[in-house]
Amino acid sequence: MSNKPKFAMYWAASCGGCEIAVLNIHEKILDVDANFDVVFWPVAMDAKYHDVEAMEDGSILLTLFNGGMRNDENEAIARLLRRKSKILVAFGSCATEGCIPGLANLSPVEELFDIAYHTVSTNNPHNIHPQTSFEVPEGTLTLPTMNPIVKTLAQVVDVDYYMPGCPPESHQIAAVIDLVIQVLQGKAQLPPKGSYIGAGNSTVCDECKRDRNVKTITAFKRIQEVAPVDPKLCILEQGVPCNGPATRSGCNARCPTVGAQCIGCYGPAEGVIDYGARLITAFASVVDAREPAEIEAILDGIPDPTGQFYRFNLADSLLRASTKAWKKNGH
Amino acid sequence: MSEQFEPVIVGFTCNWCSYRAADAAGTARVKYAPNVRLIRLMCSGRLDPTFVMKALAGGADGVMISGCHPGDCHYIEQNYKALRRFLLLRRTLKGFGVEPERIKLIWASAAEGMRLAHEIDSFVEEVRKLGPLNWPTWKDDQHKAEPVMEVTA
Amino acid sequence: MSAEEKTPKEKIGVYVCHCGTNIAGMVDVVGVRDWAQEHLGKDGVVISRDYKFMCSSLGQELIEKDIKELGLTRVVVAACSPHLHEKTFRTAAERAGLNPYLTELVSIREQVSWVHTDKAVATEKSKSLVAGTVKRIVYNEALEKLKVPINPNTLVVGGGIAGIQAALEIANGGFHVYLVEREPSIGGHMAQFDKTFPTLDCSACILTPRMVEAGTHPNITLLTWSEVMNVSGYIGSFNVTIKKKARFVNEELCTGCGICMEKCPLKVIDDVYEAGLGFRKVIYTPFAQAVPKYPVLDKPNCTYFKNGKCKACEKFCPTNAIDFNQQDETLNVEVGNIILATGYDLFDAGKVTNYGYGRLANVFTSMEFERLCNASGPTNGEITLRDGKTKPESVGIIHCVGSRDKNFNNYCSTICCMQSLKFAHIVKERTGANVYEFYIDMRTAAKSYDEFYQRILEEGTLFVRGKVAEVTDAARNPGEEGKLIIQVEDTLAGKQRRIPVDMVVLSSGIEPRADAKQTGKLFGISCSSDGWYIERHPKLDPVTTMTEGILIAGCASGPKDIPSSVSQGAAAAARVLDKILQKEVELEPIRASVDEAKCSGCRICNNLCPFNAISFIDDLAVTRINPALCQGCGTCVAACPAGAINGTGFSNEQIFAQIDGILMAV
Amino acid sequence: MSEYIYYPGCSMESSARAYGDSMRAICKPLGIDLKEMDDWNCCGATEYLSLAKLPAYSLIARNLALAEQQINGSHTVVAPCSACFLNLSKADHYMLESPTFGEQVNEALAAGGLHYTPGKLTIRHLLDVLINDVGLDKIKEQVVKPLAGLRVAPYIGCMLPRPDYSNHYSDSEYPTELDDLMRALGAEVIDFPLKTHCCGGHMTQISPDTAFELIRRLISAADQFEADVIAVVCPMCQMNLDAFQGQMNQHFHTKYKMPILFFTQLIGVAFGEKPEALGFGTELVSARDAMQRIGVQIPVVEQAAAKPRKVEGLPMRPPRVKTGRKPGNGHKEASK
Repeated sequence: MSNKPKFAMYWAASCGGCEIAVLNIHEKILDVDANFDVVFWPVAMDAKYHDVEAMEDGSILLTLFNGGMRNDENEAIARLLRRKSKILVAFGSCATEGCIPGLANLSPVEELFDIAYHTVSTNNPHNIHPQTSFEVPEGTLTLPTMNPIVKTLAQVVDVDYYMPGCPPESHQIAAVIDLVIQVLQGKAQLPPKGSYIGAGNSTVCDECKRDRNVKTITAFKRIQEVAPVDPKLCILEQGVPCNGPATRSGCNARCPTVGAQCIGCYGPAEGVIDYGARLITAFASVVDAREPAEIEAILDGIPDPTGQFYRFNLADSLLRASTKAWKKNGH
Repeated sequence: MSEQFEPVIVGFTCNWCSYRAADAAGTARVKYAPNVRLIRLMCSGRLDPTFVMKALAGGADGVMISGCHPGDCHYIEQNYKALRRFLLLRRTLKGFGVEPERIKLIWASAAEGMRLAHEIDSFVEEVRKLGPLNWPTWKDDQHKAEPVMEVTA
Repeated sequence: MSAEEKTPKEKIGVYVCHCGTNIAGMVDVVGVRDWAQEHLGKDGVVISRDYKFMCSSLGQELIEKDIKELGLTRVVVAACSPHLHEKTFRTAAERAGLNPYLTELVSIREQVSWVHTDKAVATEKSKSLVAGTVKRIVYNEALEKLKVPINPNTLVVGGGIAGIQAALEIANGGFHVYLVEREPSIGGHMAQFDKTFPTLDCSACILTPRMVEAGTHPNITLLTWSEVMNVSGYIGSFNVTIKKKARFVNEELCTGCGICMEKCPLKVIDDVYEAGLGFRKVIYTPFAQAVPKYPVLDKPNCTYFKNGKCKACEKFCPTNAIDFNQQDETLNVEVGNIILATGYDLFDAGKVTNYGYGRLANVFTSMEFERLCNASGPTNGEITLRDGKTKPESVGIIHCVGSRDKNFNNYCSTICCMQSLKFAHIVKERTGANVYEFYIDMRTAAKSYDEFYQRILEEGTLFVRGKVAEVTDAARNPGEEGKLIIQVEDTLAGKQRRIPVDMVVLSSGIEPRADAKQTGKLFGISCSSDGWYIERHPKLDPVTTMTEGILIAGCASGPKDIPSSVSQGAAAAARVLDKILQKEVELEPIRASVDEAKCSGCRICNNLCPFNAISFIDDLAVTRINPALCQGCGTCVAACPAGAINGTGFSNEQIFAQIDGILMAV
Repeated sequence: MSEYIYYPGCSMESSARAYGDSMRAICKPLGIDLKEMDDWNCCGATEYLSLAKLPAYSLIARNLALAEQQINGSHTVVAPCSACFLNLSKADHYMLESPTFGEQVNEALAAGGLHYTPGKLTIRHLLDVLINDVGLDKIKEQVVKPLAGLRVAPYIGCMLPRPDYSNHYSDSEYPTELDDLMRALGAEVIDFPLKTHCCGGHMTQISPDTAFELIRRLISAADQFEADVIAVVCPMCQMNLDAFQGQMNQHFHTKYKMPILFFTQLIGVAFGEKPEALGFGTELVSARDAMQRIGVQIPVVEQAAAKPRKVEGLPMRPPRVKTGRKPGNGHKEASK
């Protein structure tokens, strides 16, 4: 067995996009192979949990962990990998802030199941409803138990670094891999624990090339209602709620550059406690009205504020879940 | 303490009107419900929605925000900005299932100690009606798995 | 919940004040002290004491001693409102070598003991308030006051008596003043009056010398027929744009001989100086003693400007001073302080329809009456009815017109009682007519004012206590025909009266200037709900405003008589002189600042600052805040989506910690 | 045609028929379409509002409830009588102002299966509609016979401009709407100082002397100002000033003959409607001479011949003619 440092990657509650993003670094992946001994990576290779159990604690140098904590299996593996890894990276939006799966925190678990298995649009002739344990002649089959709410990796285990993005930009991944390799070769220093890697400290506007003026907005519109979108002018100034001002930089303002509003997948900027709150004040600040009625009328242009402001960050926000979700789940 | 539910309310006041209104209420010995604990800001415009969320997440049953009357702001017009934020914040919190009645914006001038006291009383009653919010403190965060420790079941 | 269980980084002292029984009566002071000692140790509380009167010199020494001996780095005093004693304790801590901004006051008197009734609950609330501040103060930073240089020039807006006084005081102090007046001459309302109460000396006689002095003073640049268009900058260095309206008279050439006025063929009603009761020429000085002496040509009414011919004034002007091509000019001046003495407007008596002003010819406003009995007025001081000849045989003077009236202004206009008494005297003296005064309450509270009242009583003026219901020309009883009947409830006799008179004088109240709000916005100060400018403190700081470097004097901040207006003018001037002599001024360090590394230049905050402290640096694509302009409201701090703006004194960390504290289980 | 819900009140078809007729006559040309409310009841007049608030206002609110059911093009209820107008708007105002009171009233209404949503309707007086909806210009257009030479004292009374919840009038103490309207008709409008003074209201019933004094003030003031007629906007004002003018004269030994006309009657005349169609001649103090002055002839309406007074008490014979008795000498003889 080689003495190359060991590398692991795991997906908890996630879509697999992060893995694709990693593969998107093209030939750089070879450097990974050259410098690391990939010991565990369910998507890419076959490995069993007990193999990992068997490893010596802290024997894995680098683990990129993507996906949020949706069920007890996710948590178990998170704890396991935490034990086995020296450097545990919350990789991608799901692991850092809950991401889209986190939006489930607005509804109780039962409701989620009902939507998934028992809505008119669901084809479920035998009316199957998943059970956590199920008796068959061969014995008992078990399924992981859903957590009442989705948690971020850091809410369950101690995390060394965070790498935001849904998914993280491939050039950023490549850069991080380079960095780690350089550290291995003693050419570079690791950033302080807990810092965000593969991203900037400012916000998307910092990288956005669009022209900006003093902002006063009289109506919020959906992007499709603005036609044509001015290719030069700040998207928010065109009335489209663009999350760029509050979203961490690092993506080279991908969406705004191609004329779509930023939806905030890189999460809050450095030091921000609640991402949504930043957007609330930001958008409210540019509303150009004084009379409550007028203001309300303008705000009607944002039909789903909670979704707009917490699309990616809900699980990591101060409130984390709706009363509906946690009251039902006996908190 | 009485049997009935005593809501805990965090209040944010501006330094110039509403905090002085509280002073005025005190000087005039106006009695009002003790459920509100005030935090002084320079202006209601300083109110960051994060404060409100932190208060609610931290166990407050309601949040009161108060500033100078529109048009009387010591900083000329900043209370209008507070108003806008307040309205958008309330909409957002609705999505979290927080009843809009739990957050209240009150205008009170430095002279309106009586009014402030009265508003506080009525707000306390409103929140009392709604019952406790006691947002969970997510105990599960507390026992985080430290690296190289703790066995998983 | 905050997770810093490690050894606290600050040494905090907590001091709980009894305030005699003010606090101790309703709060278990000792309980609070012990609780803080016990439960806030992990936050850094090393000592917790209680004392009868913390604000006493002994109480203060207690704190100073602890700072020195225990090396306290933070001080929390639970006592009265910070608005009362924050300064006291901060200076005490400073004496002991601790930065003043590391001391905080918790209000457990105004906000607890005085307003609650259950001792247990009150004590509990006090504890949580203390906890909040203790957790907060850990994040307080040592702050230094900002220092900005003071430009020795001063701008005085408004050339009424208050403005003139202020200008003269500063000018005599040896510093330059720009005195801006909207009208063609300085003098203000006082120049319109005939006599002044209670001394009855002629208004013009005492005012004119002052006007002349102001007009000729080497340190005063007089800018009449001018208005302030824009103000930028901050205390110490304001930049003011002033519009000098075209006079169509060349001030260099004009000698003020007045021939132009003589020759001008057109007369128009003078709504300003003569209060609509008299006429003036189209080229005019409002009154004979006007300062400056140069006339003003009233363009909209001028025959030449209307239909291209006339030019009489030009023809006869011995020095060719008339210049029909003159344009408005704008000039910029740099000043360090600004005094607003913008005065008042007279309440429009026509609004009180049941008094019939504007409908019934012989109902006059107080200002009309001033002109009526003024020797330089339309009737040369003859008191007559509207017809200009008939002497009234009976005159009714109605007080509180538009004042102390829910339908109009709630406040008392202060001067009307004395003014009405003055009118009564003048009428008696000049016409021997019967005079009735209709009053709600007599308010003659100033030096030798009440003596004047006594005197008028002795002169045989009849006083009816009661608010007049209506003034009507509808005769009801014999003897009322052709008279004005004053219907009033005589609240002393407890009966309705109808008193027929020939002339009614409405003692109109006084109101904020119609454009007071805009002016306020221009200078960055605010108006109270009834429209007067708000003083920094109504009792202890009546001539300064919440905006550093902007002062107010005279009726701009509320109704005043001449003596108080004059003293306010002088007081404002003294404040300015003191600033000028200090050469630089200290500003509260409660300020916002941008972390330019974090700022993404989104410009969300750019429209938020009413003090124009926020500017966008295009080439760096970042926003910057001018600390001297910033007033510290924190609106931009709360607004920044990147969390790139920090507000000293009220940082997020401080507030978050305070929230944790007050929500801490007690 | 702008539609309104029309609340006639008790007088329009009876004591103030002249008002009703003239109103209908002018509504058409002005494009006002009044839809009378079904099953309306008394507005409560004035007195007993002060005796029992709840029943009084429930009675009034019943009309509002009905109107709400019958809402048509507009949500506006028009009352031509000032008292009706004030009572209806009061009811609406108090129900709105104090929800608890509103609930109580609705509780009462519920007994009759009715309900009124405070604030749902706007209650207005005919004058207000003419001034603010139709507008003076439109009225001017309709004038074919200007009232030139007729000196009119515009008298608006106390209930219309006070408290004026919805600020429809230029001023509560001295509203000039009626003046402007009359001026628009070409009349010579006197600046009537008592335009909002009391007409005596129900004092005529309770304390006639008081009422007479109040009536006298108005009439004599109008007379001083040499008015030909007083124009009124309220049936009660008209009733008091017209019907009691005679008694007032007796009371004070005066001889006033001041015609009291509804403003709608004068509008009608200016619009060229026939006087008889406008209820002229029904007034007790005849306006004939006054109208003659501007060449408007008011046909003499046939006064029903006065019935002989019914004799009271016992019948009595007319006295017999006395015939003097001649002295006879029979006595002498008899004395023999």
